Amino acid sequence: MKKIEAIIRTSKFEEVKEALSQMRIRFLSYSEVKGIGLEKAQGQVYRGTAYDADYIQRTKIEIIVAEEQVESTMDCIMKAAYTGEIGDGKVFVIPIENLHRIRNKAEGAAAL
Amino acid sequence: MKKIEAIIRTSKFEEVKEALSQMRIRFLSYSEVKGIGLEKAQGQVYRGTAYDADYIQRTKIEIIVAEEQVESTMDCIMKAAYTGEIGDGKVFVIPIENLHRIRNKAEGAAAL
Amino acid sequence: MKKIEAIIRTSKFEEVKEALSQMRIRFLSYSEVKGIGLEKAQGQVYRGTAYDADYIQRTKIEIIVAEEQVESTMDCIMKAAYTGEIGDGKVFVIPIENLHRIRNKAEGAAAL
Amino acid sequence: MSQELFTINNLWMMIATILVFVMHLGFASLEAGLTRSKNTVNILFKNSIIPAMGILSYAFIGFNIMYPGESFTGHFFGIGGLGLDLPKAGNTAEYSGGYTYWTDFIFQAMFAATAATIVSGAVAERIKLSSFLIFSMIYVGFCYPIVGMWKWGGGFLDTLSTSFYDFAGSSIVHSVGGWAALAGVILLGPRIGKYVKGKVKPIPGHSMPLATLGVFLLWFGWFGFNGGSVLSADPGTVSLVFVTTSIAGAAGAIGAFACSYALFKTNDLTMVLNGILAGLVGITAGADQMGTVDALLIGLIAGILVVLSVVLLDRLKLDDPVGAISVHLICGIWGTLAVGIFGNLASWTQLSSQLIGIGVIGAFSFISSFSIFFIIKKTIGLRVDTKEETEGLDMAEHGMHAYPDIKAAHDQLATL
Amino acid sequence: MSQELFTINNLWMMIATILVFVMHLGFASLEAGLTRSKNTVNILFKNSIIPAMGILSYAFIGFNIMYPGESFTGHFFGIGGLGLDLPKAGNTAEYSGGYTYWTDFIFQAMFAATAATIVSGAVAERIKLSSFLIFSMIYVGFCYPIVGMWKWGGGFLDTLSTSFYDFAGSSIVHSVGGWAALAGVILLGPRIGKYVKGKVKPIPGHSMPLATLGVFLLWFGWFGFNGGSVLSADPGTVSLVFVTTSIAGAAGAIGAFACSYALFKTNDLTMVLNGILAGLVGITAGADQMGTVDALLIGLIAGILVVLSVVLLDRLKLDDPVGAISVHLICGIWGTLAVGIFGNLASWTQLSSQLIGIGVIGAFSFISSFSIFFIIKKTIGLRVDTKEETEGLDMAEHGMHAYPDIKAAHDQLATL
Amino acid sequence: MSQELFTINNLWMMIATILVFVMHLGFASLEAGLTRSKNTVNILFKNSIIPAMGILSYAFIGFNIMYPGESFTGHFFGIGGLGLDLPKAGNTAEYSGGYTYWTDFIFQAMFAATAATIVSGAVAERIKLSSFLIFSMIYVGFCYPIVGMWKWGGGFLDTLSTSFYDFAGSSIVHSVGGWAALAGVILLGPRIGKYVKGKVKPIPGHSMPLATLGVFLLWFGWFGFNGGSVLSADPGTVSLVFVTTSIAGAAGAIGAFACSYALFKTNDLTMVLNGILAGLVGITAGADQMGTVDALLIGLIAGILVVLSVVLLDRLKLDDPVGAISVHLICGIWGTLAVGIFGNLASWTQLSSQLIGIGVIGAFSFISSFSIFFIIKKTIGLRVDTKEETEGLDMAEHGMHAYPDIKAAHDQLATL
Ligand SMILES: Nc1ncnc2c1ncn2[C@@H]1O[C@H](COP(=O)(O)OP(=O)(O)O)[C@@H](O)[C@H]1O
Ligand SMILES: Nc1ncnc2c1ncn2[C@@H]1O[C@H](COP(=O)(O)OP(=O)(O)O)[C@@H](O)[C@H]1O
Ligand SMILES: Nc1ncnc2c1ncn2[C@@H]1O[C@H](COP(=O)(O)OP(=O)(O)O)[C@@H](O)[C@H]1O
Repeated sequence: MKKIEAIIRTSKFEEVKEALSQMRIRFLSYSEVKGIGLEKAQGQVYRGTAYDADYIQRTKIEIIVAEEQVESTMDCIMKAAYTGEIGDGKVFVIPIENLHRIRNKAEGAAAL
Repeated sequence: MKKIEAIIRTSKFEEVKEALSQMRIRFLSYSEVKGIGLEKAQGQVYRGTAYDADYIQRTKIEIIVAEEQVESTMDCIMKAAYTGEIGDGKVFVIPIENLHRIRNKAEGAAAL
Repeated sequence: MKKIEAIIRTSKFEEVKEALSQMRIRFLSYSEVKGIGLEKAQGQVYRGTAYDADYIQRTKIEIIVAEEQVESTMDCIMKAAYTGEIGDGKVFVIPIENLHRIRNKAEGAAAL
Repeated sequence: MSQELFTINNLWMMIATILVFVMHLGFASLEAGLTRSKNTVNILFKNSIIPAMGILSYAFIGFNIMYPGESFTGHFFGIGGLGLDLPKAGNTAEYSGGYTYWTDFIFQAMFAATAATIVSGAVAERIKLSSFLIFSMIYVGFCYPIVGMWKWGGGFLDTLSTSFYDFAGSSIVHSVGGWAALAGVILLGPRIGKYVKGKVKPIPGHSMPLATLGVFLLWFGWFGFNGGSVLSADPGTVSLVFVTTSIAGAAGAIGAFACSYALFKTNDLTMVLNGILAGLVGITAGADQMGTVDALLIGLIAGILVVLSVVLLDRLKLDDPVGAISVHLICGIWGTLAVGIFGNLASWTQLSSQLIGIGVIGAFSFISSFSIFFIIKKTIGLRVDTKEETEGLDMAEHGMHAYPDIKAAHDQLATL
Repeated sequence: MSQELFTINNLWMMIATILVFVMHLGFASLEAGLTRSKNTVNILFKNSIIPAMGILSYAFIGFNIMYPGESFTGHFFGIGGLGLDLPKAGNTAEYSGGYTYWTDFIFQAMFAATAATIVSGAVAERIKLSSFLIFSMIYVGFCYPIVGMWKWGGGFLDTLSTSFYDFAGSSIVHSVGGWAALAGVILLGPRIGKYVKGKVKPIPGHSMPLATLGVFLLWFGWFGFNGGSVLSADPGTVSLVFVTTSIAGAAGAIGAFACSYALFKTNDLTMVLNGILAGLVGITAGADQMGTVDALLIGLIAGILVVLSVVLLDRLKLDDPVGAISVHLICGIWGTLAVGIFGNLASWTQLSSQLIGIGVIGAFSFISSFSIFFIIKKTIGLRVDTKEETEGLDMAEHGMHAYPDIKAAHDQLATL
Repeated sequence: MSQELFTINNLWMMIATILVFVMHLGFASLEAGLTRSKNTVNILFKNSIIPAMGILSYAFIGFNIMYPGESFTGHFFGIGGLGLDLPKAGNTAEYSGGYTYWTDFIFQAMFAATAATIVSGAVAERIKLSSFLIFSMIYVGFCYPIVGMWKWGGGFLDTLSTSFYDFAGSSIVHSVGGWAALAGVILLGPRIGKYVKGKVKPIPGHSMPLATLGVFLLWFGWFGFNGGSVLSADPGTVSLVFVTTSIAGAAGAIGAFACSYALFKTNDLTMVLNGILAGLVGITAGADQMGTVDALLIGLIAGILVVLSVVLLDRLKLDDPVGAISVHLICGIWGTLAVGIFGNLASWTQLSSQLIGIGVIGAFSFISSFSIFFIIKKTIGLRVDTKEETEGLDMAEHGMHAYPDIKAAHDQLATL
């Protein structure tokens, strides 16, 4: 089992969710993170002084998948989150050593 | 050392925290995540149209523990977070390669 | 490649960011977490009853770096986040098995 | 009376009506501010429906019970008809000198619903919506006007040898609401998580700006509540009432500030806010009978009382999220007593009339409200279940959040 | 008329002016509350600029178009000059008996801007700021006063054999705004994400406390809106208007509550809030001609209508975030009709005059607003682009957030 | 004067009192909205205590200093007693024709506290609570009434050969507050993080709805502030004041909008809000002496001035979170000057009297406030320490959060 983490544009989240559910991945967790990278935040002006927020609001998705689904899940996310412009984000894979479902104590792949 | 991550019901967090502190685990970090899974969010109605939020608010706990505590910590979380109904969540283990305490630069298990 | 995660004082974030950008690390993601540890939250009083919030607001930084930068990045964070008082937080390293940049599908270290 | 003077008097009474109306917004804001965001829609819903129900039921029956006419002078109960019916000369100075029949009704109607609104805050975050609405309907439609009739409608408290005195309703409005709040709190029990293993766990309100807004709007409205109770625009009396009311409110703030700082070494905004209201409730019974120093003392003591009462109620495990019992019941009683102690009317005989009034009104209000709540509890139930309470009444009773963008910030941004 | 009576009348009209002024704050709060936090600065900006522009343009030209003078009696259009110019005796009882020239202007000026404010809510979350401001300037400066002149300025609707009756502007103010709201909504199209694959996706407003505050402030202001339309402090009439207005607002709340509960088994706060406004709009045309039971029925029906209309508009994919069309157009028409059905004036001939008025006002308002919006659309464009809409107008048009601490909680805490 | 006219006049003055009272809520909202959520409880606390302290200290001493009686005509200082004492005939037309003694006091008392409230915003987010309260007590209790006495109490500015003119207090209220704000800002220094390495770093206020609410409530209250300063209900004058006040406020909005758009290509809501207040402050000195075009120009220029001043102060590293100095000091001076330039009184001699007044009031206000702040700074200290400021005054001074649910969303949901 692996955990796939993706940091994507918040505005692309719905598409990614939709694409994942098309490939029958119906479990995931996500949260808000702030990102610093190449993409610059939009300029703001307050009482005569211009400034930028120095981060961009991003969505981080975490999905635990079985070994054999890693490749296809990453591809799916990469396609759905793609715009081609700076700021599309990253996807990466983290090893998972063990997994339990709390409800019925199922372990490992069976708990997915 | 391992990092245990658990995605649990927000309403069970206090019990889990209590249970962990009973077994003398007094360090942890937690945050809010949104979960998509089998459990459905409660229906809402707004101005005549019914709909559901398509996610459920969850709490994600992260605890770094020494190798020998992994098992007992997971058990503890699983017991305290259990209701038996769909939506109880998952617990999983991620390898940690190195750990430092910032305050005194202690490294590895000593930094726990 | 590794993912470095650091849980630091929220009030030290700007310094850490600055220090990282000095050493040319310009990519990172961060989010808010709540921490439970040795440090106690400040006391509050509401309508005659004293109490403490039982957590402290912390910032979690996540940076993916190439193998050779792990050491220097951790040092940098540890220096910038340091106050010497209880509650400075932790830094740790998680293995990453694969990384993609969504924008151009670059893989591995090339995607950093 | 000249048509001019009648027109002025009536104009002031109409403006006072509008000011009392705003108090409903004040209550809504204050109660929403001092409770959690998961119950905010519920509070707002109650405070939007209650004035509506209050006005309609008072038009249908309440006004006729409260002012049944001269034939019921000295009585306990009377009824003058059903619905509103403009009497002959109801729009002229003959009706009263100070106001028309319509103004009379609408001014009183705005008062009526406040009794239920007071209860709303005390029972917040756990009472069932339907149960609360049924209670309010009965209490505002019948109990409040019955008590009101005893004094303002010429009933037996008015015809005591030394007439019971309650200028604008420290007892007749505020305590009547406060007693019902107490009954509700007793029968409901505390919110989950308020008293854990014998310890008080504070449950802070979710928005201090809303709470502050509420208190200032209430103070604003109080100029109409007390000032309008002069029942004319008489320059000397109304302006004196403005002064005593403002001084008492100000002194209440200072009293609560000093007391809570002395006790807890903290500058607790919610106590200062409660202190302002305490001072205002305290002066209400005698606003036209006090000098400035009297008003100062009454307000100061009220501000201290409210802090002590909040702490005491918590000791007694009576969970009142907004401090309604402390403000309206305790300081309502204090204000009523104060008429016998300070100002023009101060005397032992007056004090004993005040005690009689407090006792009779208290007994009736508490027993009737307790009974209504009790019957509701035994039939359709009074309290939401644990799951609903934990999740919040907004979802359980209304299927909506007060701040959906914040509860679901991501969702909103992502979808749209 | 005695100087005293003149002074009283004028005083009431000035106070009514202040109350109508507050309605702009009411609209700002309500509209901000019922839309998303990413568009809040934009709503607030519009609702801050519109009253300002409205007062100035009404001073420059609107007032002169709306009240062009007696030489235009029975006409469709007239103009009495430019700017404000105190007539001889403009500050004495000779001017009108109820108010001075200055009071006359400022009371009317506060009314004028409401027409644009009504539109603001319906087109929220997607219209370009500059386009909206241009539209408002033209609509408030010309279209609104032209319609107003037809009746209140002595124009042809006033001189019909049975005069068209619209006491305080169910049609002349509310429908005029409502028609323009409809035109704007049609030309703009729905917000992104509102109707997806043929299904309605609710987009909840971001703050129920703000929405509730807005509605109560509007009700508060309505005492001036309707009460001031008596144009004097006449005790009987103004107090009757207070009673009918309050009863209709209350009944609107109950009607909307019952209807939305019956249909959707939910206690929807936003519907109750719209219901209150529906009742208030409904009574506006005949507030001085109705009895209490009439007011009750008019309000109740308005409350039901508004719920049905909200649902119907969603079926028709007309996306009105705050329910402005349902409240102001639908209930404005209903209220205007009701004058021919209920109360003192009820008769077939009155009803037909009302229908004529509704038709003529509707045709002119809709066509003119549609044309203005259409020309703007074809020239500088009406709608922000998709990216701006998704990100929110606050960033796109103003480069700022309504709640920066919350949007960027970390940043704030960390930096400072 | 007839009893009727006296009653009407007094009624208007009482209503004006209520309106001025609401301005405290306006200031509280505006200041809370334009600062960060970590300091919101602190702002609200100050703005709740100040009116309370202000009313009480004004009753005890301020009123007697400001209106010491005729024996001090032309003087710099006088004192008429201690506390309030109803003079013979104090409740009749003999007292003044426009109001009773009580009305006189309470109207003036509501004014008094505004001076301190103005300071509150400028020194927000870093001043120690206790230090601020001590300052306010002294400033409102002594400095403000001393200045007020110079003109309104018949002092030397009133008896200049060409009397200094300040109708409702552009200088006497607003500048007096503004000068103290400036002194406080200088002695405190900027908030941490505002000026970093020579660059201005904006610190956006946390709630634009609160800020907007505040400004509209202030405008609402200004009808009483300026309209009440007529000191009677005289139809012509009061209604003219309503018109000039509204036009100036509206023009201020447009001026600030245009100026900030021209300079920064942005639609900055906070500038428009400041612009409204700028226009209102600007017209205050001459609201009864201006025509509509004068009012327009005064407002427009004030709106432009406030934007330039906000930017300039930032250049000078004078950190005023809410723009109080720009609004109240700069536009207060501008408004006072404008009396010599526009309207009925325009003349070189008037202008020089205005300059004298501005100079004397400025010197006294600045020096006295600077001295008080300076002594406090050297004794108990003026500013919280760095840790407290970073963490926020709400925790440091009050041990509570303004929005605990949001700061601690999880905690709340989980526990209960
Ligand atoms: N090395 C990294 N470690 C952690 N997060 C990163 C890293 N690189 C990028 N990110 C995240 O991805 C987001 C997008 O990166 P950015 O450089 O702006 O564009 P792109 O991914 O197209 O190169 C960043 O805002 C940040 O949240
Ligand atoms: N494969 C997964 N990857 C990431 N998060 C998951 C995964 N499966 C479940 N979760 C998280 O756990 C929560 C509970 O899962 P759910 O399917 O609703 O119930 P249960 O855990 O009882 O099967 C989800 O809302 C989601 O946050
Ligand atoms: N074992 C752990 N697992 C997860 N988070 C931890 C762990 N230990 C510490 N933390 C995080 O680090 C923060 C600081 O820890 P604390 O014990 O207060 O001080 P210090 O790091 O100086 O020992 C905690 O609030 C918590 O968020």
